[in-house]
Amino acid sequence: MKARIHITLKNGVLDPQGKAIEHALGGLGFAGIDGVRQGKFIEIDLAETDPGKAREAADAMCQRLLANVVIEDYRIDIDE
Amino acid sequence: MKARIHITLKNGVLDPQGKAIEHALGGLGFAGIDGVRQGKFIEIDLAETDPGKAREAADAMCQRLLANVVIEDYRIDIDE
Amino acid sequence: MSNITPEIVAEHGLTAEEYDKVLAIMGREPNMTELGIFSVMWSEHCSYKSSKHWLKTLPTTADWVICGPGENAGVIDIGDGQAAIFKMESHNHPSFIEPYQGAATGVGGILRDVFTMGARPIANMNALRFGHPDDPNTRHLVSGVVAGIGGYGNCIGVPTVGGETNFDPSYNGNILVNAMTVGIADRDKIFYSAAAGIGNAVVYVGSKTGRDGIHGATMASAEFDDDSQDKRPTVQVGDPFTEKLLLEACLELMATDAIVAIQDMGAAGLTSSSVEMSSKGGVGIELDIDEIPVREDAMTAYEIMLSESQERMLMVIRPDAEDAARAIFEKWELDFAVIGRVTDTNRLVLMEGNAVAADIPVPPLVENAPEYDRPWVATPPAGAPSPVEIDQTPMEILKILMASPDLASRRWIWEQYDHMVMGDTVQRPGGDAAVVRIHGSAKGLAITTDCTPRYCVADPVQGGRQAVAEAWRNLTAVGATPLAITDNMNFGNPERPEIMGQFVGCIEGMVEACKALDFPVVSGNVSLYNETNGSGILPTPAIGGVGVIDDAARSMTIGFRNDGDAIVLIGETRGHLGASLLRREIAGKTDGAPPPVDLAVERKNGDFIRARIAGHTVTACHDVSDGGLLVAVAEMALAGDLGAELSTPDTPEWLFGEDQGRYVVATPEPETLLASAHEAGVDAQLIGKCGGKTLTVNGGNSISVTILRGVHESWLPDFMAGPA
Amino acid sequence: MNAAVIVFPGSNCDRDIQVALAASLGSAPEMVWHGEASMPDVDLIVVPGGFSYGDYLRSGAMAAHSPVMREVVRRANDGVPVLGICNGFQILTEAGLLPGVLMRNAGLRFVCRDVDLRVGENKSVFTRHYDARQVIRIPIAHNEGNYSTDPETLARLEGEGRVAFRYCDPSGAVTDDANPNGSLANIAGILNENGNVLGMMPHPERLAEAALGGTDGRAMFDGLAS
Ligand SMILES: Nc1ncnc2c1ncn2[C@@H]1O[C@H](COP(=O)(O)OP(=O)(O)O)[C@@H](O)[C@H]1O
Ligand SMILES: [Mg+2]
Repeated sequence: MKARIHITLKNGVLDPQGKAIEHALGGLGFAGIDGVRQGKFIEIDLAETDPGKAREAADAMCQRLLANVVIEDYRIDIDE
Repeated sequence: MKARIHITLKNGVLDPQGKAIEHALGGLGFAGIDGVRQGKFIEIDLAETDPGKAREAADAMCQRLLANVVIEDYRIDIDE
Repeated sequence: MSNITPEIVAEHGLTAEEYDKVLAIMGREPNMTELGIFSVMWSEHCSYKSSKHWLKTLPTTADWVICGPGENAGVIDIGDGQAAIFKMESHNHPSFIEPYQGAATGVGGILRDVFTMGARPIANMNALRFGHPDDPNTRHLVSGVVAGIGGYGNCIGVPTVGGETNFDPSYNGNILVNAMTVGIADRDKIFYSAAAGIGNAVVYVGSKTGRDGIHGATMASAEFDDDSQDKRPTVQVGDPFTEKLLLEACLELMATDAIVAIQDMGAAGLTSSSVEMSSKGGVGIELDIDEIPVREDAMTAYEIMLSESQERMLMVIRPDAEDAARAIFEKWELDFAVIGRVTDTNRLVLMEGNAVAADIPVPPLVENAPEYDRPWVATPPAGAPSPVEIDQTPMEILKILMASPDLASRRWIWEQYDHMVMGDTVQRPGGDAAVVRIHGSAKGLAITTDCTPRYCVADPVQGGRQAVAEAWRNLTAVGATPLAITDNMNFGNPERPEIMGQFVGCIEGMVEACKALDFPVVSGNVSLYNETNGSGILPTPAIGGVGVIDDAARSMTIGFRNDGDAIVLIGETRGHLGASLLRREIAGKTDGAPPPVDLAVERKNGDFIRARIAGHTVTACHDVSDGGLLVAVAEMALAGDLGAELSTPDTPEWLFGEDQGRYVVATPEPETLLASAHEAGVDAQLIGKCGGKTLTVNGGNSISVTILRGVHESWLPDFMAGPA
Repeated sequence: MNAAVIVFPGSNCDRDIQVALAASLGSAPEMVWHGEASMPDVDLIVVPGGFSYGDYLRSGAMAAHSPVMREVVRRANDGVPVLGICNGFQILTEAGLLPGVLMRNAGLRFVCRDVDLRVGENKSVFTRHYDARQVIRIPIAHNEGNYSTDPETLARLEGEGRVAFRYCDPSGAVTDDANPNGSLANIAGILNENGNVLGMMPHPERLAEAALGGTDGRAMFDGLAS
């Protein structure tokens, strides 16, 4: 079973990479960009077969290591 | 309109980060992990209102800047 | 019916004649794995088939040379029971295709070449050549290459202390990324690759093997064309963190006596490393494919043998030491697998279960490798330079030159490199040579890389001499005794006689200079086929020089120090403007012969300078190179943030001529200096004195040091700030 | 006075700080491998610079979970001085010993160069050999030194005099131009509430010897020694 985890900066936390990307896209002539945010996307293959248990595990992983909950939010999707 | 872009390493391309994360999760006592891959998740707010045009723009951005198409694949979702 | 069609042979980069040799050696048709092994071993990159004939002419010996070309890196004796181990290597094609990873894995590869021999790397250098700044690709390539070199070197914690960077349209489709590593080992604890001890375990350590860079070695030997994009999947990703662990684990194991032989897996990975070890040791090696740690499922023997996955090593271990060795690699959390044995058959045998996946006699695979004496034509003499009309004042010219792509400050580059980690960097980037102290001692190594491709294309022989001489000069200018060089020969397609002629000419010039300066070649690398759609790069024999200085803290620097010090020019000024930077940047011409290098004078002047630095009679020293005298003085003023007043003829020839074998020094005691120069028969003249905030020629034409700094520092950052 | 230096996989300034400490303390510090759950009794713990775990995921995140870090946190809470330099600073924030985070440099490039720093208060064991507001020159070498935290925390840091170092110009003025990485309020180093834990991005161990171009870093180690 696969856990697909999106880790994004909390609203209000400024995002230097996003800013720089936005700037660079502007430099390349892309217009009409109102904002860019960069986050992480982590895919984990789990031996676990029970979706509930898999989500619990993934959640624990985010809390302990994957996300810095001071500045980051995370979202977990489990697909069989 | 929002472009949500997932950038992931092509199959077979070494993912040192994923490898290290998998290892660290093991060290924290998480069992049953068969693999970890880390990618990027980029959200872009676009003034564009036509989904087709927005996707085209996002695709051009990936090709020119966001993705390293030599080693990365990308997926674009447009939500109104 | 045959499985190996002429097409398959061609895809493997082998000619029909070469394939006939394969058939003769095998006495039968090879299987795909065997063909793959021949193809990488006989690729230009691994076999040096076009260059070997000429490389043999390079001087490679001196009392202080412990190991010359042929091993993973060169080894020289630096006294106190220690040895310096160094080499330079190219990662040109991969860096063009994927600048970050290409450059990063280039650094990783050269680091392994050095620590395989038992050395702890203490410094990295990088010699870079990019296309014209206006080429749409250049900015992207500079940014990726520099980030990649920094990304790898910074992470593993080896300081990147210097290099060189040029821009020229000839590199538009073929940038050059040459990385150099210098390491230190005890001279009685150097490790070689010759396998020995029938029955000893062959051990694989480091990262797992994936489908990375398969056919990278053959790709590195193939001319580019417009569909090179298809070759992209061969790009490998570097893992500097794993390399750091591998470095520490190897050095820890090397402190014991467990290792019989060790060889890194570079280009052509497991193939070249196992062939190397068996051929050097005059033994056979049998490998069990199923024991090799792999990253992906269903990898074939062919893929495993040709994979160029990074951060891997092959070792032969003493039987009694296996457990201790395994424990060390487990501590560092790296794979450690016994994948085979040393045999007495002189054959490389691959077993897949009970089936034989490949069985090749090693001696003919190595000794009968193709070697070509390719036809060549000498480069026609450049002739007398055409006149250059100049209407700018000297300072206007200086301003243009100091802000030109080849002379502008490289700060934007070296600030992305950790050049201080390891705590022994005495001279940081920005001077003539980097000086890195040998840990725990006062002694230091001076390191530089040099080559002037515009000279090499105008006259390969003079260009080859000049590259070696400038490296020797840069080491001398910091007060070091030059000891030896490594080289990286970057050229176009050797199958074209005029290109081969450039190669032959550069080698000839290098041979002369190495002999005259007692500056042997101890390692090197050749990169050919740097050509896109039939147009080759400027011939670029990059030279990496290493010297030693007893008291690193007393090494000489280029910055003017004291108001009132006299400025003395050492070496004769004839005003040579052929192939000069002035000609190119101001007159828009590139014609004319390059300045000749008189090796006897070169040596006399250099030895004189070194003695003065040792005697503490000079307070600053800088060699005169690109852009000539006024540029050299300007660089000294900028480095010391102190102006100067020159009283010299103010002709372009005098101020911007690029005559060789010259140095500018500052000294509080000019009379003594001039007297000793006279005694030594060295050409020397007083040309001015340090002081003030401006640079002035003959009391008239002048420019403020601050303005000069502005233009010199801003070109590269401004260029890089342009659209991605 | 005896010290311990924690060594993680990927640490690469461990030897540098070892040399600098030995010079000031008169005795070489103990090097403690990250896997150890225990640590000798020491009067100072240093978490060195480098790229622990390659800076993968988030710099400092994986090292913060090493067994030895539990012990480091315990000692810190008992008042033992703990110094985190560069990657060590990142590790201490990830371990919760210091507030805030170190994000990617605003310029998105690794920066290695000498910078001018303005010392804050000089009450802590780390800064006592500097004058308050003294301007010193120390090198930085990092990709992720862009300090960030919430307004409340910033207010507390400022109010309690816990900003140990700020990027400034040679005259001591704290300007945007003098800020090499976009750090909030030009913050280069901060202290915990009790003043016994210091995290800083610059590398004092790199300019603690004249032969290397400067000695402004030395006073920190001399101060710790006395
Ligand atoms: N790619 C680079 N990386 C690091 N330092 C560099 C690089 N290119 C140039 N430099 C540094 O810039 C300075 C000037 O380079 P260069 O003009 O080639 O010196 P020289 O003329 O003495 O050979 C040298 O100190 C050199 O080490
Ligand atoms: Mg020079």
